[in-house]
Amino acid sequence: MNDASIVEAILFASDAPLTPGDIARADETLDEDRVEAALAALRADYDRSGRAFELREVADGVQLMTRPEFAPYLERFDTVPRTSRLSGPALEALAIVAYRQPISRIEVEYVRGVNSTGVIRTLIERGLVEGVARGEGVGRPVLYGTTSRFMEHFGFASLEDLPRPEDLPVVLRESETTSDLENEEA
Amino acid sequence: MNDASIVEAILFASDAPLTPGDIARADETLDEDRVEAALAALRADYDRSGRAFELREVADGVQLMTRPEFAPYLERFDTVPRTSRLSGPALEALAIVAYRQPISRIEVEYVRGVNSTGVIRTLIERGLVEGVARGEGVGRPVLYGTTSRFMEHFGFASLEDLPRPEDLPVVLRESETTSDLENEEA
Amino acid sequence: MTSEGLLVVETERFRGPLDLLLHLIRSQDIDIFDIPVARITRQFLAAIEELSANDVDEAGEFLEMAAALVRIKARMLLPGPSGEEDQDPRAELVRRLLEYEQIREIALRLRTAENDRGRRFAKGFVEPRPRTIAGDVPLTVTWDEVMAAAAGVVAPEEREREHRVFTRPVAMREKVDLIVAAVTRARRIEFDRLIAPWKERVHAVMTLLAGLELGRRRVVSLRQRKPFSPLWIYRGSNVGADVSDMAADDADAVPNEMERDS
Repeated sequence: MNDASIVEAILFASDAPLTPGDIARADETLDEDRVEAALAALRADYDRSGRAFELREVADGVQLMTRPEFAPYLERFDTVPRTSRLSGPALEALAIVAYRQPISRIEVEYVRGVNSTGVIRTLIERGLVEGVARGEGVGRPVLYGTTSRFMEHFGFASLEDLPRPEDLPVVLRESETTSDLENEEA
Repeated sequence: MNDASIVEAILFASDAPLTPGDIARADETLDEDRVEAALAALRADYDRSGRAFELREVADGVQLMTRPEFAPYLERFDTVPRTSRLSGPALEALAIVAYRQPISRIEVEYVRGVNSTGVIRTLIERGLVEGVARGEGVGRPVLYGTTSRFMEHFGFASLEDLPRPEDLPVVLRESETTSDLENEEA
Repeated sequence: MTSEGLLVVETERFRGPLDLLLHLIRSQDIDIFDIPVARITRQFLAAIEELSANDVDEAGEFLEMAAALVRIKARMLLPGPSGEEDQDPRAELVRRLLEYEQIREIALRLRTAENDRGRRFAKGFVEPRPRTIAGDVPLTVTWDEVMAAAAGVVAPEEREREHRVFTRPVAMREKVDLIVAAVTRARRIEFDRLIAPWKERVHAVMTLLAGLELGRRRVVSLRQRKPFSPLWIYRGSNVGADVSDMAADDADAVPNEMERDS
């Protein structure tokens, strides 16, 4: 049984991204370097043999996924699970959490200018955002951050894949006004 | 886009077995005969190139599955844990269960202020926490307590041995909020 | 003025007050670092008049922004109280608008990434395998770590209870009448007493807006000794004036002399 076959079996039996470290747990003889080498061999093999799926780097791991050109065939199949798109407000709140994490609900609301209790609840229910810490101040509010499911949802390999603030028209400031804000809300 | 690739994409992404008739609905150019031919081609291809998966006939059609000889790797992959350490949230939940046992999941969540389903599952899987009783109230929730493994690991002879330093938060010393909480949750 | 009057804004289209403000600024090619506050405030107020009464929560958020705009406008008219005020009163609003604009841009890019990801499908069927309990695994957690986590637990009572403030639409008319009645009864009344019966911020906002407009018409005069000291509303010289037009089009009632700040 060669490394590539074992790695392929593990990838094939998983519906979520796996890191090389995860995959190495499948056999004593494997380590991260050997898994990396096997992944490179599989990637080349899938490309050469024209498989309908490919190896994608997602959420700090790798996952088998169909190539995008098959989407028109798959979209019409009831047995093919689809993930639903996020609403505009949910995307907006998620963008704020992604760039300013860890961040409290009140701060998200200040950036958006609107109540965000509902959209944050939706993001938590969908596993895209979670409480990661407690803030300072009255009641030690829950601070939110993004999950690895967040990266999976957008197909990002790592947080580096997020659009960088310096590529955008204006620069996001650091979250230095937190304490002012809490005074204001108190 | 050849027939075999389209059929492979559909089989890969489908969460249930498909008959050749089902698959043929993917494209106007396909019919059952062409799907059968594509399936035969894929089967031969997987055998020749030594893929870790195969096309298998099941009750309701065909499905892609890992070959049986890889089962030991999958099993080992499942049972070897990712880490021997506990995350911060898991440690917090463990402290709450240890000092407030027997305690329901809802109460743990009330004290932590965040959903705790996942961390409690982790603690159960690690053998540190277990269901020890059923509580009062709707649905008679499972009450959790620490296990003998917990006692052994931390070197306690009995629960009386748990240190209760001065600075232990009050909320971990008493468990009088149970009834209030149940009214509130109802 | 006429061209501004033709600016038709459907508030339902906007995600909130910042979105609406950005639209007003960007659609008129206004320099965001030099916002003509009086003109934008007037347009903003005109736009939110259309807010349906069903969206009361949303209305509250738009009203808060309206009050913030009015405050900025007032601070631009008045000289700084003790000379320490050298910052442009618009600075924080500009910063928020730019930040919000950037978030909107990022959200668009996330949408693109989501669409791309939606064209790729992961393995649909994964063979069920028995989950074995990982109980035999060595654990490297120490009791010190557990105690450190215990020390960080916060009693729920200390935490702020999340509560939602319910607002209902508050008519400007109601607040105009309230103020006029109060200064007819007595020579002066403290602003805080006028808003004391209600908890919702929208009442304070509407009372302030009504007070500012009545002040412009000299029905009342507003006095405050220094910033953050109590605000008093005094009977004005025009206290008997007809104010029945105020409920309908307060948006147009913004005084002309305030144009100078633009």
